[in-house]
Amino acid sequence: MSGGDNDVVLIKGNKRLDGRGFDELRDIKMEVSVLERAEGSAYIEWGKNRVIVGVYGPRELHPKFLQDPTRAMLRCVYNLAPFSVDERKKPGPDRRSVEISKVCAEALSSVVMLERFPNTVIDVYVEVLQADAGTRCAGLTAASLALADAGIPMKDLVAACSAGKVQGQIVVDLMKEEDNFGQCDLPMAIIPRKSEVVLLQMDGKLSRDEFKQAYKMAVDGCMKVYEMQKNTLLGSMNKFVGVEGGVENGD
Amino acid sequence: MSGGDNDVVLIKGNKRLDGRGFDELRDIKMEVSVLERAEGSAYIEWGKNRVIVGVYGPRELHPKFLQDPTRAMLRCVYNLAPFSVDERKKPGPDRRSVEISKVCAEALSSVVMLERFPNTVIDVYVEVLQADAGTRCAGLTAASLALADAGIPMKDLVAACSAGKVQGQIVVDLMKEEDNFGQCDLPMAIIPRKSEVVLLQMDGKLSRDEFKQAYKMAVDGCMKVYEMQKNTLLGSMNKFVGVEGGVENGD
Amino acid sequence: MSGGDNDVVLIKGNKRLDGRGFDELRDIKMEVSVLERAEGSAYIEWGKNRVIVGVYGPRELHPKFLQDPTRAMLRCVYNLAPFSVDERKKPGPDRRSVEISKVCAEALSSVVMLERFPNTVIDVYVEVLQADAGTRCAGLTAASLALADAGIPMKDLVAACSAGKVQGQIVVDLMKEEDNFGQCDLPMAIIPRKSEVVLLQMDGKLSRDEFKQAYKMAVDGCMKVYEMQKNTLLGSMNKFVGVEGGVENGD
Amino acid sequence: MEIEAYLKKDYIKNLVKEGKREDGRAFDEYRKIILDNGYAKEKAPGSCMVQLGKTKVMAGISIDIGEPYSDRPEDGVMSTSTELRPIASPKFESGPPNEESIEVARVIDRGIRESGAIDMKKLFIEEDLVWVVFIDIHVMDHSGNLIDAGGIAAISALLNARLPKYEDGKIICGEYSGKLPLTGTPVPCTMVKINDSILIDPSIDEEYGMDARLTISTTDTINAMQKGGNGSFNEKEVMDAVDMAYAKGKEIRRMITGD
Amino acid sequence: MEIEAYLKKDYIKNLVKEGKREDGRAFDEYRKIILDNGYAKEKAPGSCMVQLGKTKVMAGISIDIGEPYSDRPEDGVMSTSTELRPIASPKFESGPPNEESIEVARVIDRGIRESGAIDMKKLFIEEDLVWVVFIDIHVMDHSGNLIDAGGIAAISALLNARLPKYEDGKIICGEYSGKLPLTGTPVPCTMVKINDSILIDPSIDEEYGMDARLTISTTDTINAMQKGGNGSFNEKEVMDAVDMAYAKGKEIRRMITGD
Amino acid sequence: MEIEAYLKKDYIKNLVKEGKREDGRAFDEYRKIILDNGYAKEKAPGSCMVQLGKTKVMAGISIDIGEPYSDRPEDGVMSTSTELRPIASPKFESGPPNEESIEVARVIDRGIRESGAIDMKKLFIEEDLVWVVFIDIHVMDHSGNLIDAGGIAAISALLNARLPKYEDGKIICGEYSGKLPLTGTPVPCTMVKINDSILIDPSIDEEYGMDARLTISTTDTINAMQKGGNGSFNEKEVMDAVDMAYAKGKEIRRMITGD
Repeated sequence: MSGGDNDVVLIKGNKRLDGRGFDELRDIKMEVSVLERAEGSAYIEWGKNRVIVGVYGPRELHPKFLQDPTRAMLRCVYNLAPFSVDERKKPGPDRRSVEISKVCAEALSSVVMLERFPNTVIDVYVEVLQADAGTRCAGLTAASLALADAGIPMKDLVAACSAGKVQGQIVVDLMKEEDNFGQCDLPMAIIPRKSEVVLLQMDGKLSRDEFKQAYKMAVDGCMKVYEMQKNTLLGSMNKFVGVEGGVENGD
Repeated sequence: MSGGDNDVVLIKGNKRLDGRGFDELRDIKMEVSVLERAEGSAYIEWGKNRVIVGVYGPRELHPKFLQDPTRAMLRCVYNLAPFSVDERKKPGPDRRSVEISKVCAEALSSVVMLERFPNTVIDVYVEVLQADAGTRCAGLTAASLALADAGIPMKDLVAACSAGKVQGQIVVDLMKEEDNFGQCDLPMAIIPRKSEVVLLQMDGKLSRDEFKQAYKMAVDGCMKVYEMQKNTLLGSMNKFVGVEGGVENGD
Repeated sequence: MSGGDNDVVLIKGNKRLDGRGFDELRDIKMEVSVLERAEGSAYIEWGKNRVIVGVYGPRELHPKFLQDPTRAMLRCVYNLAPFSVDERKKPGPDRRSVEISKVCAEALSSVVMLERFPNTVIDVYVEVLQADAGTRCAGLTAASLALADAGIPMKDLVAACSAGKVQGQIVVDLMKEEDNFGQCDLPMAIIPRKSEVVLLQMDGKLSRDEFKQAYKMAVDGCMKVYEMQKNTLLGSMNKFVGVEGGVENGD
Repeated sequence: MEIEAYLKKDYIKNLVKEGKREDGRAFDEYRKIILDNGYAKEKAPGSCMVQLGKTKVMAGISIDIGEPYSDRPEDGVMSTSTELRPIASPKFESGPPNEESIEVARVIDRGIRESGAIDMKKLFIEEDLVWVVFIDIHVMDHSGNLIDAGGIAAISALLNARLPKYEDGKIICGEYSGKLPLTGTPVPCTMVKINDSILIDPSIDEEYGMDARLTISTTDTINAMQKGGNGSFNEKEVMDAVDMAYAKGKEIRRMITGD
Repeated sequence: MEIEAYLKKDYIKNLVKEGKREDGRAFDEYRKIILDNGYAKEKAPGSCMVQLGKTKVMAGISIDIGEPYSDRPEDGVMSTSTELRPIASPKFESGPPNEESIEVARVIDRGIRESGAIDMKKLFIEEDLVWVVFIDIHVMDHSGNLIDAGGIAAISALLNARLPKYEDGKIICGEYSGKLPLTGTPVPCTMVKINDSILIDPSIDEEYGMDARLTISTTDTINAMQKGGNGSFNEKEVMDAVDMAYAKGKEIRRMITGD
Repeated sequence: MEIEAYLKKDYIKNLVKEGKREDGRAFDEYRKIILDNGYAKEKAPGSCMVQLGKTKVMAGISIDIGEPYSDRPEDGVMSTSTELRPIASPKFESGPPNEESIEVARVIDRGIRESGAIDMKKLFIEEDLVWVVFIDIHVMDHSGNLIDAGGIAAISALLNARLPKYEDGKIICGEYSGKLPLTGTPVPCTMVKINDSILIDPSIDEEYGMDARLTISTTDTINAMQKGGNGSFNEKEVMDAVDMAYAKGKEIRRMITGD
């Protein structure tokens, strides 16, 4: 967030740079079972973002002293490929990736039935191959598809979407230019059936009322994403039906 | 040590830069039990040095193959805070810190009754928050207070003080300018009751006789420090009395 | 390899820079049992290369989950000393060293009777103290001497030698200038008695026929090296005789 | 250790059910805050040791000259690091920052950066040369709520920080040319959800017992938020937390600035 | 896991004795190769996702400006890295490159570098300034033969790569001034020896079962070779492998360039 | 391994009680010292392999050009590193320098640096450009007393080191413009205390058995001292050690310089 004190025009008439309305999401495509080795996987194309998620586990956790006898641990590694951004990113985790990995793991832990798999670990690998703002939301959305694809029991999916403020206007699902030159970014993820928030980060400047508006807009975005998630899983039904712990209302 | 071949005036009349005589220590304040979580702790203000020491243990040592069935291991981590010196120090141990940690651990090991706690480790953390020459002496002095505060049995305290050579003159307890532009630094630590040296490092240029003089001056400094240590522990008696292994002549 | 598109003259008449013919090796000296602590050791001087190899093991492998109950693991660490090359090499493994360590370990694993020592590890340390092209061949040659010196049972020695292409000419055993300005380097190592290749790397440009010629030249070089290896072990017989698993036709 | 955490968790959850906290505070009550400004002022241009109950966190400012970021050639640079020193807890180990310390640093950083509290334009020196402000947060005693303790320490240290003297391309060590240009006082406020109650300023035991955590850093606007933990919040809880953060932020700001 | 490897090894060795492969291929038959050029073209100047059977490897090109090597002041710079991402196999872990990923990167690098496929002279910009080409190979799904999959992905990504626009000492992000100057299409071909048979393009199970491995990268000449594994090859096997690598390299090259 | 150390410790302590050493030396007797100057002279500007009994340590000098330290703009730079290579002992592992190797390097460094043995002023080239001298100490065979073996190797390597030729801002590889400017020959002398005896030049077994260690590096003055180990020294022991270090330093210096 630059504080928006600059001359980049992001909104013209009631349209955004790419022609979207304020409450309109970018194009999203989803697919599951895209990898051979991973136990569950999903691919998501969200605007120009391209993200693949793979899931391994539940599997034994090493070293042993990290094991929790009451539940599984869910770990997440969010990784930006070096070529996924304009300027090459050096391989390896930076502080931003470590933080995103942490909040994503916490968000997913809220829906996965971890208590069924004591002493184990579930690993979620989020590989961002092309990044254009909103990668954590795309990754989290794909991650819950990959968990479902792996047959890991969940109470619900996690659906994610951001809102933000651009040239004084609250909008949903910021693209790269809006993220760079806007006034606020508010990535969120919810458990759709309870409508409760499991990921919420924000930076920029928002009044109380603007925040309330952005919050609602992000939740609406999440609900749209949730519908797409369900349709995607429905489309992969042949493979998916009968696996224990699948999304119960996935039909 | 620069070899002293420069024009900085460090001694005028019989006084040093800060008005001290040759055998005079800087002002020293000590306090114990300054932290909540650590099992023993101490704070020392020594001139402009500000150091906090915390002690944990004896506790089980991991990984197990490091355990010594005949005695406890005593580890020390000496750490300069990034903001403790004029030019920001990058976080993490550098070679100087590693060396100081090693010699401090060895000095403390000479008095702690390690053989009473086989297979365990005692951790001593020395946090330098403001540094102005003599931090290892300040840290070591506070460390033996923190060990006593933790109730860890010791044969004696360790008291530390440096001597050195400044403009041809042997002096005690070098401050920063004297350390930077002097001709020799001789940090020492002793077991006061035996008057034996447990830490001794030196760099610079000293003849045999100068060394002998500096050695005595450092021992005298250590003895003064020792008196302050005992008074400090006496002052915290309410808490301290009755703890096994406290400093026996601390009263 | 620079592709050879430059003006450095490497061959004049039928002689190379140092007066060697095309199929002539540099001077080589070998010696075993040069270290006290290592269980087996060897020294090799090959042209300007100076390499010392030490062997430890078979010894228990830690951590335990790496142990193979059917055979020993053979590890190799190839290390260039900082002062061994023209421009100081920063200490620690770089990618080139890691790759060479891997292919050397694989080459040695082909002859050592690893199945006799389940759950253990054999460590081979190759220390290059002066480097002048061909260090992996020198190191591998010395390593099999050091393994023999340690009394570790082997089916045969490993003998190594490179060939390459210099100013259009296939030659054996490239020296530094030929390596820098030549058109191809082909380091190889063989099991002499089977005449099979256990290390083969190549970079540059060679036609099929040139490769065939270089391959034969490298094998011939390896056979000459093998004779020197046997003579060296013969010379250290007093020490060597009777040790289980020595080179059987070392006499 | 983990068994201790489990027992604490149960104990805390039961207490909260009865409407109580282990130290007798109200749910919306902070522990006592003590600031020691200029704690390391002989070396650090700005510093503050903060006690938040038994939690002890120090922030020290270092200031150097350096290059600006290529996309902001006229702005100064700030960088925030947190070290959970092993002295602060039996669970911390020496080593590079882990995910907990990175999160603490990044949330504090965002609160300060996004509020515009440091006037970055005034940190410009000349082409390709700007002031670089390092905020180092040193956790000395961890009894809960490191983000608030660290955030209060950081902004306090910035507020008392001086700008070094700069002459002929060099910093004159130990001499200063004025205050660091500050324009606001962002304050983070952290709440945890335990059962269905929201508690402000969690102690370490309450952190063991929490379902979820929400930090909101405010000036006259919201500048940074961060949800933590495996649980979830509903909309009302989030909006109530925003109101709480504004109210508590105001009180703490007054204490920091002495107004 | 290791037990699985042992069982696979036996199974594969027995199959090969009978002249068979687990997926029914002939010994000299590659799995199906699918190229997705420009997979990440919105950000990366060059990219390709390659499927080699069930193996999935992506190569992305990044291009920056930088200093030349001091011994080649007029040549551009190329640098190849491989990451065996933990998503690709239950055996990979996060962390710095291990010896396997380093070997994959270095063998692919040599094939490209030594063939002169990138015209390094054309990457010169001005004194002390050249184009730096990064080839990042990202292994997404490891079902065997990473060197060939990565090598095909790398050269394909290079072939579709564009050179960024450069003006006044800076790269104009997202604008391009033409293709990266390529002069050839090196193709690696990897074979394994199982018992006394040579199999091309090993699956992951065949890699468990192999005695030794040989990679040969060709254009109109041989440009790089690498033997791997604990076993050995005799002269005839090596020469046959060279012939095979030329033949298969030609077929794959045709597929890549579409000629 | 540790059991071996305990047994050795007992054995050594009992021997010393009887006034004996395992190799029959007098308490104040060094093992045989063999110097091989110029061991790697084809590449390193200075080098020496030292045998101290069965201990084998190599020092190699590398010389580069670089920036001076900002507080000493007219002085050259020296840097000393020690690597306890895993070849040297069954206990050493590959990896970054541990505290033992750091101590060895730093004590040797101080002896050389503080004595002024390298004439740093003569390593000035031009503004912001000085010679940088790297001393790399490579432990090849560890049979005790690495500080003395390494210190002797380091100063010997420096004494035979040549300064590279420098023209037009570049080093001409393999050509030299004279000797490195040396002005003295600091020699470290290490003693250990076992029971109440002081033994010079400890073997590896004597290091297992020692209570404390004292190193004193001398020229015509004392330049560096380092006490090691968990035991303590009284004043008389320290002063006797100083006298011993002067005496032995003189002998060894004569051997090194050949005077």
